[in-house]
Amino acid sequence: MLLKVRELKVGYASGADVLRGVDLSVGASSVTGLIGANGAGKSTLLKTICGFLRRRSGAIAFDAADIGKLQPSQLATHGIAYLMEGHSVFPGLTVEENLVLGTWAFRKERARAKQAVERAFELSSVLRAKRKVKAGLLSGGQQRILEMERLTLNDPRLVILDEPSLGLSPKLVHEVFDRIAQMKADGAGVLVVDQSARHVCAASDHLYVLRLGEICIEGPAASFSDRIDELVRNFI
Amino acid sequence: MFTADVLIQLTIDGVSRGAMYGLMGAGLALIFGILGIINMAHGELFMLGAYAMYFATMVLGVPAPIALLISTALMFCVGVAMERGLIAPLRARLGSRWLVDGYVLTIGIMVVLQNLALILFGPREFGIAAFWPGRQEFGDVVISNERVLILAGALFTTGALALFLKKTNLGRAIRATAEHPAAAQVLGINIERIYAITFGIGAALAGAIGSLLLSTYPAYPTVGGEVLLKAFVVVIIGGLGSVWGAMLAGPLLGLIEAYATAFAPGGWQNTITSLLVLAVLVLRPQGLFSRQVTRP
Amino acid sequence: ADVIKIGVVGPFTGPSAKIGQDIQNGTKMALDDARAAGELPLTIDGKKADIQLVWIDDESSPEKAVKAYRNAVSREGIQMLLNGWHGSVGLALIDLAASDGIISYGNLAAPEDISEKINAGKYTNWFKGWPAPKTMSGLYVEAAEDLIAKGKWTPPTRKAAVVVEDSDWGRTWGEAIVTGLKAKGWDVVAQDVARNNELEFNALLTRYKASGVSLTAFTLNAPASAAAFVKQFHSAGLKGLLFADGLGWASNWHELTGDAANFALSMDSPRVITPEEKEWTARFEKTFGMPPVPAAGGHAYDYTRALIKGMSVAGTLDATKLSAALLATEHKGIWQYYAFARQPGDAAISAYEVKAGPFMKGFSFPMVQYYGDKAPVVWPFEFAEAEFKAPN
Amino acid sequence: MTSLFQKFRFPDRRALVICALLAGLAAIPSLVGGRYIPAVFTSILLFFILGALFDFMLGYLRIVNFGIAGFLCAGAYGSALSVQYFHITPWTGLLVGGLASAVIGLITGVLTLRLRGIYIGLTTLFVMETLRFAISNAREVTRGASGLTVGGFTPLFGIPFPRSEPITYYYLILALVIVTYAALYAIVRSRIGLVFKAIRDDELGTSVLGIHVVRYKLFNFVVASFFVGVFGAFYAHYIGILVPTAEEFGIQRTVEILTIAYVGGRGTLWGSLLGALFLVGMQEVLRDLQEWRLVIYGLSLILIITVFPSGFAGALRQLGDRFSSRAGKGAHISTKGDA
Amino acid sequence: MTALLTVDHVNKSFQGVRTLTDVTFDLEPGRILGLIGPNGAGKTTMFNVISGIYSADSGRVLLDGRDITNRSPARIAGYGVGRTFQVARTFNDMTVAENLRVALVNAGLSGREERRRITDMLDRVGLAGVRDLVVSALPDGQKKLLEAARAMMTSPRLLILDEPFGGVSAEVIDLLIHIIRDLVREGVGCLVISHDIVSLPRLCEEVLVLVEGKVMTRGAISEIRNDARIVDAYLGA
Ligand SMILES: Nc1ncnc2c1ncn2[C@@H]1O[C@H](COP(=O)(O)OP(=O)(O)OP(=O)(O)O)[C@@H](O)[C@H]1O
Ligand SMILES: Nc1ncnc2c1ncn2[C@@H]1O[C@H](COP(=O)(O)OP(=O)(O)OP(=O)(O)O)[C@@H](O)[C@H]1O
Ligand SMILES: CC(C)C[C@H](N)C(=O)O
Ligand SMILES: [Mg+2]
Ligand SMILES: [Mg+2]
Repeated sequence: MLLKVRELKVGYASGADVLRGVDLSVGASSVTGLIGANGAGKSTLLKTICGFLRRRSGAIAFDAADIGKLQPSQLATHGIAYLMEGHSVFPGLTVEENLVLGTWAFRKERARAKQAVERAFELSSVLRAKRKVKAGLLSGGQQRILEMERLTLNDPRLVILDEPSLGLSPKLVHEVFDRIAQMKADGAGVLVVDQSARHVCAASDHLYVLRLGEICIEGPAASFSDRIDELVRNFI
Repeated sequence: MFTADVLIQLTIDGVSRGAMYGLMGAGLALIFGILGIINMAHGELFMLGAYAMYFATMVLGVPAPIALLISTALMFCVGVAMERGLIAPLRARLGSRWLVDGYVLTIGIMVVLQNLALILFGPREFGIAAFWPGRQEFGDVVISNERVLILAGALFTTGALALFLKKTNLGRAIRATAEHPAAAQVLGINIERIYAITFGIGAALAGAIGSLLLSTYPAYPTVGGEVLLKAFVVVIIGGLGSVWGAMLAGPLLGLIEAYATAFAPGGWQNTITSLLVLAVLVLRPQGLFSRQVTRP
Repeated sequence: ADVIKIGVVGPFTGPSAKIGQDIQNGTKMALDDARAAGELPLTIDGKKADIQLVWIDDESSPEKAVKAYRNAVSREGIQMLLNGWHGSVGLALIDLAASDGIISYGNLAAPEDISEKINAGKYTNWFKGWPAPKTMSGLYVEAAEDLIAKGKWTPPTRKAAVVVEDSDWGRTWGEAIVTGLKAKGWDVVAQDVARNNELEFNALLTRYKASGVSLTAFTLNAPASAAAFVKQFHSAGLKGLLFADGLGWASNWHELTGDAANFALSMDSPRVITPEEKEWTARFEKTFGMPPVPAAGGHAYDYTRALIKGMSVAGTLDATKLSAALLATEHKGIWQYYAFARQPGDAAISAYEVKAGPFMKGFSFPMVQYYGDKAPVVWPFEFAEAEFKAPN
Repeated sequence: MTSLFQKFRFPDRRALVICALLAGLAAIPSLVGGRYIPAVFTSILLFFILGALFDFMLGYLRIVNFGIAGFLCAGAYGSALSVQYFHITPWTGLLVGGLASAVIGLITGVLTLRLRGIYIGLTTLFVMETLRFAISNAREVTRGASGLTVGGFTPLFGIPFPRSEPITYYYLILALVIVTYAALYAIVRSRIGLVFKAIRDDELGTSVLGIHVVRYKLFNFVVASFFVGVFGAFYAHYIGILVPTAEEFGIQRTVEILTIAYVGGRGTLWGSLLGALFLVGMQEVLRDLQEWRLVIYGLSLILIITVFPSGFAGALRQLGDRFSSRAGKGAHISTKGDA
Repeated sequence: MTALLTVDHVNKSFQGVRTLTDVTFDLEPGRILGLIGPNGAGKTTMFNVISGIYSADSGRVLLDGRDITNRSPARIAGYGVGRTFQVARTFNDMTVAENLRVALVNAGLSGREERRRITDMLDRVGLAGVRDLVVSALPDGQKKLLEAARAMMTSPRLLILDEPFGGVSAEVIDLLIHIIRDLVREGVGCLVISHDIVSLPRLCEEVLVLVEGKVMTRGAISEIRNDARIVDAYLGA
């Protein structure tokens, strides 16, 4: 297992735990889906894994090593990519500069960095057209695309996505999930949180449902695919 | 009376004094732009640079260019130490809302440094006559060698800083950190280091300028007050946090001052200068050189 | 009482701290010297009494001064005020001191407003230690005319420019010198006011140069400002005479200006001329590790000694008697001859103001000319240590 | 009856504390006696209310008024000059000073309030400087740097106000402070105060609710300017001499006021009282240390802001939250690097 | 019958780049119109022009026949246009109830009436339980809900919602649809941007398709699903 979360307890205000003992694992070359209602604690879980929040108890292991004390700035060197909730482009920097910064972890390998950026432009016509435009001026969906491209530049081994399809047109949502499939094919482990339970279910190998800070259901995604509506109705 | 020569002379006067203002403002703008703090102790960093330069050249006899490098490096370290020791803990406590209160901290630093300087060095001025005495003459137009030096220094620093921020990885990382610290972290940028380096650069700039201007602004405990005010003005006209803006606003302010001084009736030039600055702000409220980067 | 508490006013911290510290040091030194000379302890009302100083730090602000004064009066119980610097602070304290019945001696605050208040009759307690600015600046015109009359300097034009700092001192000094110059037929083409601590004068100088000025006079009390003016005057290539009032405040003027000060003239402070002055200056520098500004430290010293003398003459702290005794006491100090006017006109514009007078017969400064790292007296001619050098 | 009780219970626990504090403030100087304590407390009250007014703009609308000393200046000169030239009484002068400052506030506001908080504040810096230099130059009228001497308050209801008696001035400023504070408190507690908070959070979000953001900002700014002007007028007649220097009416004075507001705790109004007590009080207690006093002053600013980042008031409030049952309510502990 | 909202040949460019080209459409009271289109098509820009945040380069926007082009956002809101944003702009330092109270300040209600309305609305949108919670502690989905509720609080005649379903869980989407439909039944006109082509048909029948700043078509969702151009540009295979 690439990522293993055990008995995780996390909270914001003193006294109240938002996550009340969560177990979850993500394997290499696989997509793990996490769904749940607003406020279930999905983003909180991802933030904790990525070092933005400190756990109260429990364990987080990446590649069998404890990463509970990870600083967010060490993510990239560990090969973890994280699409955070909300927008995370650098608004005053151009699209190109945003992408170049995606190569920060291997900035010393100039050729590789340059190549990675160029490949991103090849892949996305939207970004190509806006190359020199300040990222803050892009439309909401365009910013999401930029974020997705930026995050894959350094070939991460674990990709953690918080609502990748938010604000995207149906067409681009497809593309994003194709992209996720591609990452999986390249050997990465992907943990994806999204409101679109259907899409998540279709793309995942394994599915978790979070409810009020606890995993209430888990299992191979295939086993839910025909009763996804029921699942959503009852647990989300 | 106001012949072409006079106008040329005034323009040179204005631009060269403005270049100094621009330089003073640049570091302040950088620190504000990246860390979001109004560094009220900026003038005191300038002051420390001036003292360092004085002691290096006049007491230790180090040649001026080397002394300039020494004091700049020294002030970089002071800046880093200040950020690590004082500003970082405050940021850690306040999380994302810390910026607003930053400047009370720097006011504290300002008061401490000013009075420590008073205690340690005494109130007197330590200055030098000129690094490079003499002047250049072009007909009736003259410019002192000191001013040539300052202009060159300003141009060099502006260029270097701009290139650094625009073209280097570190420069991009600095700007990225300012815009979205969390996202920068996720990409592997150690923002704590970036903050320290940025403050260090700001301090080094202040120190370098304090050193370079020793012949005009001698080192004494309250010299920073003069400098801070000019730097402030420049940063505001230039558009808060815009290093470029500050660099360009400097000469503009210099020209306003020079022409107001030359043309306004005795005594009113200060009023006119501040009125003109006010007018600039009213006409172009977000500062002259800032550009919109976010949208609803 | 076996201790007499005296409040010493001055800007001990803040922008004018240099002045303040000199006042403080000069006052301390005077107390030590008086003790060594056996003038202390004093005999007051038949009892031995020593003096204890209480520092009243005005931080260059009347508001701060008032608090510090109240503290000194109520908590420390001071019975008298001594020395002081800023005009605004003097104006803020004069009424309070009057209603508290506290005598202020030797306060260097120069404003004419203080003289006028005294003239209005209410203040028998305020011994004004510095003549009104106009008394001091008028002498520059006299000197210039003297130099011309003696053929030592021939101005190419009779155009003059005056720059003053933005303080009461600067403004009134400027008004007086302009009046004086005009009276002598000068055309004053510019009368400018510089921000306090201004360091940029190039634009002004460009204008002066263009209008063919041959006499430039400034008063700038911040040494950095005065030095900057002198240097920029030099590098702008202006011709003619420069009255650099305030440059003499900087004990290290040569360090700041180099040879740019050559030919400039000042009449702004006492100069180290007599053996006593030399001895005093050396001792001050040895004790406090920095050269004094005689105008602050020197006068503070002298006034402290003069006060002790006056108090021992009076032999009482009774305000009326003490005031009368102080008015009657004349004192030959290290730097000046001190005597207070009994009525306006008496070499002063008000009563209780120190009397201006010829060099060493009253409060006055000699005119020095800077050249190299020396600043010898060049005027009045009878005290001249060197010949006046006309600028090119 | 019960509804009345319920209505007043919540805000007025705080109001009670404030009343007790004020009563204490009223009593202290007369208990201690002498002239020093009243003079110091006058200063404390003056800086308290200026801090609160600063906070009224800063804490509620994020307007950092770097030019507040300029409004003080407008009020001071406004009153002093009208007393001198139009022979009004200093009492009317209080109003005139307030109006003078409010008019300048209105003009400044109309010109700048379209901007975000920090720009407005910085622009006022130049209003302040323009005013200061203009006063300096208009010597014929204002006596410029020579200083304008101002008479004290004239007797009112048979009570004399000799400047040598700080206690009468102390009670005068106490009364003014109470009135001003009550006015600010009422505004902040009303719907207007709610809108202020909304604007502070999100200007655009507020304006799409049909709220004319600029009008509210202008209201805030003009009210604050008015009161600052009133206290400027008080200051003029209290101190007796006005000089347009930076220490008195420039950036230095602004910084003094600003630190008090911050150290006290922004967004609370009453926090400034703690700030003023501490900062002004400390300066007095440490008076004998001379220049070290200022070093200690600076160090304590650093310390306070680092230890209590939201000022004394914030620290007290946290303490209160910890002990009260309503803990957690409204507590939004920010996370490190929260996006 | 006059339209509630008329958008008449509106053009808008940024730094020379056309973002809206001759956009023209209208909306009748009591109707809901969906606004769809690829990312960057100009949907949000259109909203910003209607609500006065951007000024149009040319063209007119009419509300009930009254020209409201380029008025200030507050004025336009005063005329009866309520809106939400793509990323919710709630007042995060205030409580949920206070957020709603701000929307009522112009209504001039008594304290009691105000409280009643707030309670009503909170009950309606199911936020009563978090009434006194500071908004920053709310999950994103609830912020969107609260923002919509706040916009409705001003009693608008035209409600424009930018991606109300983005990041919102199914249950809340149901609730939102329900509320919006109620409101429209009372005669309010509603314009909704959404990429959620599963939920959108449950809210409205008719959509306007914006592509590269131009109105491509307007029609029933069922028809549009079969339009090849739209499939290509927007829906994807
Ligand atoms: N900064 C914060 N301070 C306090 N409480 C918070 C904070 N952020 C989130 N919470 C609380 O933690 C709980 C979980 O929030 P989280 O953002 O993890 O939910 P989520 O599952 O990602 O929801 P959504 O689908 O809306 O994004 C919520 O109830 C929220 O109130
Ligand atoms: N203030 C601005 N300055 C420059 N360009 C802008 C500005 N606002 C919008 N744009 C540009 O206009 C285009 C349309 O943006 P808009 O936000 O309206 O798209 P959208 O249809 O809402 O897309 P999405 O579905 O992704 O939110 C984009 O290409 C964007 O870059
Ligand atoms: C130059 C000095 C004599 C100034 C004087 N003490 C004053 O401020 O009034
Ligand atoms: Mg979430
Ligand atoms: Mg959009």
